Order: sequence, then structure tokens, then C-alpha cells
Amino acid sequence: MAGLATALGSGAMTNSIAEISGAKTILAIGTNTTQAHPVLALQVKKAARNGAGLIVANPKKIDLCRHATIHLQHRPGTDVALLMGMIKVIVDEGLADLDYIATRCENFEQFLASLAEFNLDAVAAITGVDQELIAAAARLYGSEQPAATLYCMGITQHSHGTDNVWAIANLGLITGNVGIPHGGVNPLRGQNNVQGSCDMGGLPDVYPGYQKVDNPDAQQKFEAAWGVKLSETPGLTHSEIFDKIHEGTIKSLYLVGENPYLSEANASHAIEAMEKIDFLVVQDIFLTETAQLADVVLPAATFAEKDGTFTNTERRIQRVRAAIAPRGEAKEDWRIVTEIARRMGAPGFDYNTPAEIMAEIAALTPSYGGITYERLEEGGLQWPCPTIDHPGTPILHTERFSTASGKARLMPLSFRESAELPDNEFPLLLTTDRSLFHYHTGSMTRRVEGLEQLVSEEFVKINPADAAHLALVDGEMVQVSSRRGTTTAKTKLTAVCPPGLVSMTFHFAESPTNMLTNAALDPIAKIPETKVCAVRVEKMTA
Amino acid sequence: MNAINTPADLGPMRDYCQAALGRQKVRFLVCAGTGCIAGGSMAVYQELQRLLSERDINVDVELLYEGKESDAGVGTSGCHGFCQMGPLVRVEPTGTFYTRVKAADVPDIITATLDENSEVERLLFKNPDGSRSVTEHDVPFYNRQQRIVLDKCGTINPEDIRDYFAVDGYQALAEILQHLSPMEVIDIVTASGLRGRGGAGFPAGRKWLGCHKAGGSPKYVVCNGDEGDPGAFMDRSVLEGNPLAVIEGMTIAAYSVGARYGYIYVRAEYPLAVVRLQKAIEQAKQYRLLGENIMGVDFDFDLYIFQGAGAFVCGESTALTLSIEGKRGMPRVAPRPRTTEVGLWDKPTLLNNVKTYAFIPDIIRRGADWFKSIGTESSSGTAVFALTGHIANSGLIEVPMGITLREIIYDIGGGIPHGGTFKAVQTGGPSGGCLPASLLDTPIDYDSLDEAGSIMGSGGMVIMDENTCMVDVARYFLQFTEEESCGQCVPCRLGTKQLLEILKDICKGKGRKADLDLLYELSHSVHGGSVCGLGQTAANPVLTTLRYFKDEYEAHIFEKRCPAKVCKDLISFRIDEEKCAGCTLCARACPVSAITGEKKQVHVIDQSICIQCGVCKEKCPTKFSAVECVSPKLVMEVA
Amino acid sequence: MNPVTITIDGLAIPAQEGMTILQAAQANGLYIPNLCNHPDLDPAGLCRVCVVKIDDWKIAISCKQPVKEGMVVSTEDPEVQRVRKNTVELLVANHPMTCLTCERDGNCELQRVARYVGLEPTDLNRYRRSVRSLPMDRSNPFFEIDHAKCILCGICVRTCDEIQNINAIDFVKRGVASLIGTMGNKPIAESRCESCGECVVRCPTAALSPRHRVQPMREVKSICSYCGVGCGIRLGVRGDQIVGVQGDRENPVNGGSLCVKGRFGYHFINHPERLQKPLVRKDGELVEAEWDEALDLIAEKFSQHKGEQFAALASARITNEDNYLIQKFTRAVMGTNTIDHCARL
Amino acid sequence: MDETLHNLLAPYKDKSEALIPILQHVQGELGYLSDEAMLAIAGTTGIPESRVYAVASFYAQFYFTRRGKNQTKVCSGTACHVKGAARILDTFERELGIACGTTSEDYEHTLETVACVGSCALAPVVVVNDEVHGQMESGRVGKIVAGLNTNGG
Repeated sequence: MAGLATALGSGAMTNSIAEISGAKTILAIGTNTTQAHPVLALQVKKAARNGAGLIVANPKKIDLCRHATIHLQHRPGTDVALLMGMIKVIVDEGLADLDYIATRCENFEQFLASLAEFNLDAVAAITGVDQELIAAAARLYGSEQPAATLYCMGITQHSHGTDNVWAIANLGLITGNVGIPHGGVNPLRGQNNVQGSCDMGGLPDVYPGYQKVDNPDAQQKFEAAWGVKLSETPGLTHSEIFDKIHEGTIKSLYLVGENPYLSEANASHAIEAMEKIDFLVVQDIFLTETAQLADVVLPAATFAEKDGTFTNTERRIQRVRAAIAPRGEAKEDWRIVTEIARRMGAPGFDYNTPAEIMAEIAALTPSYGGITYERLEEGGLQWPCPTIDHPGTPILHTERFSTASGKARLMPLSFRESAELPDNEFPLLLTTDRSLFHYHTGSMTRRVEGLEQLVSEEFVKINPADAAHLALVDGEMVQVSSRRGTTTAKTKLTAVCPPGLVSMTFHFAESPTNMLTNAALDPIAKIPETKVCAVRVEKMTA
Repeated sequence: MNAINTPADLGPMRDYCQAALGRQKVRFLVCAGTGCIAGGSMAVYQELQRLLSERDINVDVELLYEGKESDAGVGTSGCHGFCQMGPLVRVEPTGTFYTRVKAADVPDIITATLDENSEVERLLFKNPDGSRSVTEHDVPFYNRQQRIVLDKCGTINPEDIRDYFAVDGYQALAEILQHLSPMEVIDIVTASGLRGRGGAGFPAGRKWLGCHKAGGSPKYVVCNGDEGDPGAFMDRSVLEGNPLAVIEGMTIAAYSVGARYGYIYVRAEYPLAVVRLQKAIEQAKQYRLLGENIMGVDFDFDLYIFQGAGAFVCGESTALTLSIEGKRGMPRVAPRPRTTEVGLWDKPTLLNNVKTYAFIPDIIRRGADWFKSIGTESSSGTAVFALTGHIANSGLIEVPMGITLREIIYDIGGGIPHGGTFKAVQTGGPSGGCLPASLLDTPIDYDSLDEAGSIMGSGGMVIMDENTCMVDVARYFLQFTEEESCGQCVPCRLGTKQLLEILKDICKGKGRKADLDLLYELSHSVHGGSVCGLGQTAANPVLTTLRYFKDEYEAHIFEKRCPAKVCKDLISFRIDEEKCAGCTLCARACPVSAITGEKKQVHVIDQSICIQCGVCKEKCPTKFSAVECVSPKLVMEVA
Repeated sequence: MNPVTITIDGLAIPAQEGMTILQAAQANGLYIPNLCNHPDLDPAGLCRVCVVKIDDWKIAISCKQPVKEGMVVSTEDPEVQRVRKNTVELLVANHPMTCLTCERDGNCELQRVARYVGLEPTDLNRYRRSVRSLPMDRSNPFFEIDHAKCILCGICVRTCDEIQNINAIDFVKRGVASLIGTMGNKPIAESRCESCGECVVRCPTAALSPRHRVQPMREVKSICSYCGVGCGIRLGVRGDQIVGVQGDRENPVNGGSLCVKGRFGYHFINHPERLQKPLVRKDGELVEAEWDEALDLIAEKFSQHKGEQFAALASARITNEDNYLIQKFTRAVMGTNTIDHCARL
Repeated sequence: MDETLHNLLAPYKDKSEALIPILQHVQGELGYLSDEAMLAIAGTTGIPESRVYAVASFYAQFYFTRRGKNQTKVCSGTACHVKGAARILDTFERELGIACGTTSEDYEHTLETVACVGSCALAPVVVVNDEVHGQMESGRVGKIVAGLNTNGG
């Protein structure tokens, strides 16, 4: 979400979920909304039903296409070309909102110059989408407003994911759709509290509320509050951590509620690291594949067993309540941390309730400044909510952007190919997705009998033409390999995948898809390119 | 001449076609209606062709148009209406009318017509008094009728538009395109007093005006040819016999209401009508009578055929339009906008019955006053009925409104055959009712029938003699409505089912004392609670039979007796010992071997085996008439 | 929307133009019996139970009839009562009499309506009884379908269409044979049904009912723990078990809607494989240990690996408060900013 | 998708408004509407497959199972009813050995009633393989059935 922060000053959904159904145009790009965000998808479908234009940009013919006005089935990894191509049509045909650009954006001249390379001929060649269709989508987005863009991992999990996000921001800005009701640029966050964990400073470069660790003012504020000296050096990211373990620098890893064994791109690299590390602590509700590698495993409480707050994708902070006591001796994560800290003799961990923690968060985090448990009893609040009497902010950037200048920055871009493309050895392109019936690495959903009954194994979704070429039949167990590893799964022949593209989820430990994926990182967001890698699908050898 | 490029071309076109057809001195018109085809009329047609060819005088119609003269030719026509007497052959210009013609009769017909200038006596219609009628006009079945819509059905070839031109076809459209504004046309329709012939009798002019005024584009004109009433085939005959009259009527309607597109909804059970319509539309397009710039003026209208897929409820206007849209034909639920405002594809839509449109060209050509002069004050014009059942002359008739049931049944229909007694006449199909002998003098018009508890309906008229059980008839109709209910609303879906269950029980002798009251109560609730006309009128057959034939219900319930000896569970067959000659015919025919008896010995029916199929009674020679049907059931003797 | 006043059974009530009679009645706390109406859906007008008489002459269905200033509505007119009672009797005559063991006993709209229209014991046998005997569809792990209890109100069909836009089910066949079904009447599990259960929660009878349902003793409001949408839920609790999840209609995010995971994916909470004690690796094996032992070991090891030797991976699954403390611990106690989580995955 | 189906449906891409003509066309070619055919129609038109079936199963014209080589339809219109159609139907059931509304196991015969074929003046009427037989008597049934069996349809 770093990309969006650079352009707009804030890396979150600019608008609210309930507004989506009121949009006149919706661009859903890199999001398999009905599968990954099914309840939010209701809003999209409602808008389409009410006559809104729905542009689905996705290499696969996903379920949402049933409701789409236009489906742009572009080649994976060509989002920048597609979006900039659309922008060029919008600018060339006089559909850009010049007043908005003049008053609210900067860097327009340089941005215009960068559009030159995106004429429709070139864009169609790169993306594989018909020129007319791109132009039609551009016209729709440029003329039927408010227009909202929704995007997800299909945009960010690329070696140029930040460019993709900038391209989306550019499209929203150039048409004046950012900061208005029913519009906006809206990243759909994948996990229940991924927004909150970012807000809370669960990132190597920022304190809670995105206050930079290398900003001396912030550093002083937190040093004063916590009563200790803090490091001004940004820490390492997810993937870098595993590199440093391999190098021997990092010796202890404290892993809370994560399962990199299945979720990490190029998973074998991470697994080897965890096998190698001196001391691994895993805190989780189940003995996950990752936990089995640990030196110490701590039993955590589920969401139903603890009080606290989650912050959803639209920045809404909502109360989670303990309905039952933790199973056995399991404890809430916050309580475990306080106990470790106390044992290490650290001051400042004497909390009795999550409400006390929230009070500290509010005091140190401007955007959470007005959040209290009392207020949350009445319903959720959307940040920024700086003061106790602030009603929360459903729409960001209505008057100014949260950048230094207050203006949004249009980002000149050029197209870059994905890090790894199919070749003779690995002729197919693998992309990852999710199933409606399972969640992430499956540690919860695979323990729900009914969900297992509905979907219990991995499928390699493959176009019937490709399957015919490889002499594969539906439901046949196959071996899928990339430069990094191999896994097996059954085939599912489907026209959802265009020829040349195969797709797998990563919910199933029996078929660890991330053994195949490429950990090539986006240089800014440090997100691995799990959406594009080259693979080979073969019949099982006897 | 192969196109009408201005309305003024129509007059010369008519003269040209008349001249061409006039070059053929004698023309044998073979009826190619469904009934006659079923009777073998196509074989007659082929034989006529073959024999005329042998004489080397069979000239193709095209050659007539090229100016060739011809002594004789053969053609096909639509339904004459007198299907029962088919196959029918008519000889023009004399009008000689042959009935029950077989291929073997053809040589005689040709010889009589071409060589002897006479008639084949045995093929002429035989009147009850034994005399023969030479032309249709002499046949009682026809001479009390007044034919407008059916007029051309038996005289023109429905597959050749030039035949239609020859009988003033498209003169009405040419007239309005030259001289009348849409509003003026609507005024004529209003002044004619024409009421919708689909059954409900809504004034056509008012409907046209509503659609004319409605905002929205494009507008549609739809022809309801989903003739679903069992026992009715008026629309079928019109579509098969004179499709262009319907098409011209629709085109005039389109001009009047401002419609761009039209649909003709035809039942899939009418394949011949579909073929004839397809040909008619194709030819109309060729002649610039459909499509863009019709007759060279600024008026576009395209017409499509939609084949229904078999659902009676699609006769209801909203269900019909939904069906065209590719949906389940479930009537829209009121309150809802009128179809004239929000109809097909949610656009203003004019929907009329086949016959309503077919009247239009004549009304335009001959004037509103002419039409108004026919029929009664409130119901002008003629009514078309399919006269069927226990009637001597069954077929299609067209009569002026106001004629009485008695006139139709006895003067036109020739009364009840085989010396039977009239019991009831059913009009209006499943939504209508059964009227008894005491109401035979009821004049036929929308309001009088309504008052009597029945409805005009689309034109089915089924005559029932004393061998008809009225409870069984009510059960029959409820079976029909139960099957044809769309099922969306509770009163119709479950109410018709419940009515049917009760009626079935009564027919089985399992009726309860409270059932009569229950039938009344439920019938009224189904009427009051149902979504659409089908449901609201579904109980009419029950209500009218309860009203006029209550004694039959009571006989079933209290005496376990079916007076008409129809209900199987209440009847027995037995053999009269006195009369049985032991011919064994019945025993050999009995499908369940319930009859025993040696040759020349008295036969006996084993009641425990008998399934009351009645074959024994059918087979028993009339001279013996030993098998009799009794009700209530014989008490089975325990062996 | 202009305010209007209408009279229902002599009581003047305020309403807004554009409302239906039924909406106006409900907004004023008046009950008009109905079966096929649902506030989330367009009115269908199929059950005919909500009939009323308007201005003393016209029978109309209150769920579709818009209010008009000065309109006089009677719900107790004799004709209305007769049509309505007969309609309910027809439904009852085709409904199984298994109320006592029925999932919806006491919470069934058909029962409620039957009581309201005044069905007497003698009325139960007035009509010929016949209950459909179609096999139950138990193909879905979370809910089952009993066609015998279906009153064909179509609420499920409209939910699947209007709200979910999935269209797994529709009215199939015709007339008395009509039923709610999938393509070719196949088991629901073979359709495109996504098991969201939205139809199940709206079904007025037990035609659609959750499988193995246990009635909760209390409910606790919370937030779903799956995706980032953050739907409001009510956790059903009985004893120390979570026995069900309902959508929270008051929550602005989802307005009560849930997906299959949110509604039915709660069994992991009670799962026997839940970790209940700390585990410590001894001789290569993870073995159960006391908290003190585990925590002491961690404190000791972490104390040795402060600064750049330490890394923490927090989680997008846990609460803000949990995350805050983990980052605070990493920064303030372990002296490093190397804290990250799977935001990117 | 089966190639026959594919070719059949090619002209109907995204033409959801033409559903009933499509169903008629497909059934006309294939004899009945198989699951595969309905899924293909759904895929081509964009109509949910449940709705394809919902619409098809509403209309009496559409069949979902294989039909007999010979199709006998006994008219049950009012005129036919009062003139004894029920007895004709009984006789066909006995002669063909199948119940009304069913198809024989060898797929030789399908027997059903039809609401009204509009040939009421010829009542009672039976339509066998599209040929209309008017003024039927139960005595003629055996001969018709025998003709079907010897000709093999």
C-alpha cells in the first residue's frame, strides 16, 4: 500500500463499502471480488444491477464477469499498459477533468509526457486486449461518474506492483474521481485486520499511524511515551527477514498468527530459513505447518475468545468481543506479549484490558485519536478520527490530500514486464487466486467440516485447449513445476483461464502452490510477485 | 409488378391480379386447412393436378400472370370452417361445393365440371330433408352466417399475396397512408365499436388510443394467437386461411399507435399457421408492405413470429409479453402499469387478438358505420365460434352479435345428432361456463353471457348432450386450469388443486355433504384472491354447473349416482339376459376379459374385473342392445 | 417524499408517499399478515395473504399497493377475512403437521399467520389434505431443503437473485408441480450455490433450515474474522461453545449479509486440534509444557538476540491491540524495527 | 462443449432475449434438452442455468429426457373430452403398454395428452407422429399401434 501513500498520502480505501452500490462506473481490476470479498461484491453486483457500468479487468474470466459491461482480459502483469492506455484515451478524447487536475493534482506535465508510449496500438499489443474494448472502457470510466476503482492482490503482488497502484491512482485522479462520494481508489484488503495491523505499525518503517521511524519527531514522541531509546533505522521486510536468517544475522523469530510455510512466495526458501534459525517462537491457534518447525509454540485465543478491535478495509474500527473463554490454557495474544515483556523486565506492559491498550494507541496515533471503547459500543468509526468528538471519515481526500503539498501526485510510468515469463522450459503462466470456501492457508477453514465437504483439495485450473495439448483430462493428478519447486494437484478444465494461463489457490498444504511462486519483490512495496510465474504442467510419472 | 412503391400502386395491382386469376376459366380450390388435410385433402389436390396435367390444361399460376389463358387449374385455400364434412373442394366461379371428397372422386368431379357442366350429386352436401345443396350459400350451416373475418378464408390461396391483392387486400393500408392521420384511424376504430375478440371485450379504440398516447420508444404491436382454450380453433383458421388480413390489420395498428416492431405469438401446436405466416411476411416484405418505408412512405414496421412453447396462461397479456422476452409466462402482479404503457421489453405495447386485427382492414375500407350496423348496440360486428361437441354440423362459424344460442345450435349447427337431447352449451373455455337449455334464447354478446355466468371468451362453443356429466365437465376444466395455472399465487395454485380434489372425490362417489358449500366458498376466494384473469375465472365452470346443474352434484354426493352415466366409479355395465344373443362380440372385445359366456349363451360381466371402459356396449350390435349402463353402481354379489 | 395520512381499520397513521400500505403499517407497528414479503426484497405479491380492502370497494394486496393521501384501508373486511383465511387454509392443507419437531416451531411465519387469521381445529380437516413427498435435499453440508414445507413464497429465489445475484435457484416447473429448484432439479450442492445461507435466514418456514442447528442461549456481537470487509456478526453461544453465527443487520458494512465462511465457518473455534497448552521442543520433539517454562525460555532466548538478531512477524489476523503490543515489544524491548506481517500476501 | 451444440448455439451469443426460440431450436435438433445442452445455452446467452431450466420447465413443449421414436398425442380438448377422449387414451395405454406421459423402455413410443390441437370439429383427435387422426374410435387404436410397430415408426 506504499504506492497509494506516495500518490495520495494515504494507503487505504478512499471511500466506504456502502458507497460502492451508488457508483455509476466501477473498475474492478486485479480483484476476484466475489471469491475473496463476497459481501463487498454484493455492493458491486447491486450497482451493476442498478445500471452502473462494470469494467472487470482480469486475465481470467472470473465470476464477476457475469455482471460486467466490459471484460478486459489482459495478459497478467500488463496492468500498467492497460491503465495508462485507458488514461491516454481519456486525455486524448477530452474526457479528463482538467479543473480537478489543475486544483488538486501536481506533476501533470511530466505525467502527460509519459503517456506518449501508451498509444492504443502498443497497448493492445502488450495486453492482448482489443483496442476498441480498451477505448470503450476508457470512455465509460471517463464519462459515467462517479467512477470507483476496486483493486486487490492482482494489482499488488507483482514485481512492479507499486507502478500498478500508481496507474490506478492516476486513472482516478485524471477523471476527478478521488475525494468524491461513490468514487475513489479502493484497495480491498485481504485479511480481517490487515488494515489494522498496518495502522498499528506492524511494519518495519513506521510507528502506529504511519509515523516514520526515521522521522525524529516521531521517534522522540514514542521514546517519551514508552520511556526507552528507539532505533531510527527502518527494519527488514518479510522476505528480507528470511534472507537475513539464511545469512545468519537473525537468530530469533517471533511469529504470531502467520503460516509462511504455505503463504510465502518461493516457500522453500522460507521453510529452510525457519528450519535453520536458532530460535523460533510461533503463537497460533493451531499447530500449523509453520508451528511444527518452532522451538516454542504458544496457544493463542481465537477472535471469539477475546476483546479488541479490528479495522476493516474501509478504515472502520470495530469492536470484537469475547463470547467464550479461551480454550484450555490458550491466552489472548496481547496478554502473552505482556507476559514475555514482563519476564524480560521491560516496563510499560502493565495492561489489564484491551481498552487500556486502545487508550495508549489513541494517545500516540493521530488518526485513532478519537477512538475509545465507549464510542465503539455505538458502532464502528472510520479513521481518521482525530478527536473524541470527530464523527470519523467515510471519504478521504475530499478537500486536500494527505501529502506534504496537499495535492495528489500524478505518477509518470513506463511499462515493465514481469520478472519471469513463460519460455520453452516453463511454457505456462501461473497465477494464484483464492477460493470462496477457504481462507488463506486454510488453518481455520480446513478445520470446518462443511467447507471441506464443499472443497477439499487444490485444483490446477487450466484451459481445455492447453489440457488437450498436454493430453490431460479433467480431474487428473498432475505435477506442476517452476524453477523453484514442484507440487501436485488435480486438473480442472475450465474456460475461466485463457490458453497459456493456469491458476491455483494456496489453501492446501497437500499442494503447496507457493513452492512454485516467484519471490521477486516490488522494489518499493517489497511485495513478491505471486501473481505471475512460469510453470510446466505434466502428467504424473508412474 | 412486384412491389408497391406508392400507395397509388395498389389499385393497378389489384386489377393486375384479378385479371391474371380471371384468365383461368375454372378453378378447383381444395381446402388445405388442418382439418381437411387430416382427412386427406392433399391427396385430392395431387390427384386434381395429375388429372388436369394429363388433359394438358393444368396451367401454373405464374403463367396466368404472364398472360396465358387457362381452361382449368387447381389451387388450395384456407379453412372453410365446415371441417367435419372435409375434405372440401370448391369449384370457381360456380361456387359448387363438394364435401367428403376422396382422391377417387376426382375423375368424376373433373368430368362433371369440364365435360358435362354439371355436378357430382353424391358429393354435394345432403340436407336433413334429403335434398342436396350445390353451393355453400345453400347449405344451412353457412346461410345463417355473416362472414367477414372468415369471408376470404375459403376462397383465396393463403400462400400467394396476389390472391389477397385481388380481393382488395392492402387497400385499407393504402387508404390510411394516403389520407388518414393515426388519430383519424383510431377514431374510426373507436367509432366502429369494435371490442377485443380475445374474450374480455375491451374496446379496441380505447386500447389503441392508450398506446398511441403512451410515451416511450420503440413501441410494439403484438398479435395474440396463443389460442389456448381447449375446443377453440378460430384463430388457427384465420391465420391459416387469411394471414395477410391479420398482418395488414397489425400494420394499420402500428401506423396508428406509432409502433416500429410487431410480434405474432402463435401456438407451437399450429405448425401450418406458422408456415403460412412466414410465407405471408416474406411476401409482404418483398412487396414493400413490411420493413422500412412501407409503400414508399415514411413508415417502418417489422414483424416477427414468436412460437409459443405451450402454456395456456400465456394468453394473458402480461404473461405473453414475458414469454416473448424469454421468461416464465407468469402474469405480472397488480397494481401494475397497463401493457399499453409498459409492455413488451417494458415499452408501450398494443396487444390484440388475431380476429381483432383481422377485422381492421374491412372496417377501414367499409367504414365504422358499416361495422356498427352489424350486431348489437354494445357489441358490434360479428363473432366467430368454433362450434363443436354433440352437434350435427360442427365447424367454424361467424355470426352477427346478438344472435341467440338457439339459432346457432339449431339453425346453423343442425341440432343434436343421433336424436340426442341438448343439455348444455359451454362458452369461453376454462374461464367460461355451462349454460342450460333454459338459457338458449340468450343473445350472444359480451354482456348477456357475462350476466348468465359465462363469458364470450375467444370463441369456443362446445355443445353437450344428455350423455354429458356436468360434474365431470367441471372436473375436466379444473383439471385443465390446475395443470395450466402458472403456480405463482396461492389461491390459483392450491385453490384449483383443492377444487379439483373435491370434484374428483364427488365423481368417485366420495363427495361429502359439506362439499357444495365448500365449492362455493372456495370458488369465491379463488376469484377474489388470484393474481390474474386465469385464476380469477378458474372457478367459473364450477360456479355455473353448481348454479344450473346442482341436481347432478347432489345425485353424485347423496345417491352415488351419475345421471349421465359417465363417472366410472358410479356406473356398472351389465348384460340384459333377455336381449343377449351370445354373439361373443363383447367378450372378445373386452380388454380385461371380464365377460364370460359360451357362444349363443347369455354372457355375464364379472363386476370385480370390469373397468367400465364401455367397449362391450360399443360392440354390442344395435339389433341386440343387450349391454346397458347403470348408475349407481351394481352391488357386487359375493361369490 | 411527501408525508401522507392513511387510515387502517379506523386508525389514522402517518406514511410517506412511495410506501406501500404494508410498509406504512409496519412502520407504525401494525401487523398485516403476510408470507412472501421481506423488507430486503422487492414485493412479489404472490401469497395473497396480505390482502386488504381499500376505500370500501377494492381488494388489493397491501405489499404492493402504494399509499395515497386519505386512503381508507380495512384489514378486517369480511371479504378480506374470507379470502385470507381460505388462502392460509389452502397452504396448511398442503403443509406437514410436524410442528413440534420442526426447526421453526414457534418462529414460523406460517404458524403466525394461521393463528392470526383464526384457524380453528375443525378448519384443519375442511380441505383435502395432501403434502408433497419429495426427497429432502441434504447435499449441502450447512443447510437442508424440505420441499414439503415450502410455500413457494419465492423469498429464497429473490434473495439469490436480487441480493446475491447468484441465481442458483429459481421457480421450476409450473402450477401445482412448481417448486424451487436448480437446473434440472439437481441437488443444491451441484448447482452454483455459494452456500451463503442468505436464503436460509429469510425462509419463512423450515423449507430451508440449517443442519444440526443448536439453539443458542445467548448472542454476542462481534466482527467476522475472515476477510477485510469486516462484517458485523452475532455469535451464538451455548455453554462454552460457539453454536452459530448470524449477520448483524445493524452493521453498516454488511447489513446482515454474510458469506459461507462468515456464516458457517466457525467450527474451527471448537475444533479438538486447537492448541490448549504451550509446546516446547525437547530432543527434537514438541512436547506440552507449562506456561512458565515456555515463557521463561522465550525471555531467556530473546534477551540474547536483541537488536538486529531479532525479527517479529505480527499478523493481519489478530486485533489492533495485539498488533500494537507486538510492535511495541519489538521496538521498545527488542530494540529493532524489524517487524512485519503478511499484509502483502 | 459438444461440437454440434457449439455450432447450434453460435448465432445466439449473448442473445438472452431469444431464450425460447433457442430452446426450441436446440430441442428441434437434439430431440430433448439435456443438462449439457442447457448449460451450453446458459453459457452462450449469459442466462443463469437455473433460469434456463426455470423457463424451459415452465412450458409444456420442452422435454428433459430422451423421447420415443413414435410420439402419440391424444387430444384432451373440450370437444374431444365430451366425445370420449379418455377412452381413446385408455386404449392407447393398454395397446402401447405404457402410461400416459411416459416413454417405453425401448424408446419406441412416447404417449401423452395435448391440451387442444385445434381440430375440434374432428373430435376426438389423436396426433401420431404429426399425423392427425380425426373422429377416433377405440377400435381403431390397435390398427394404428400395429402400423407403428411394423413400420418401426
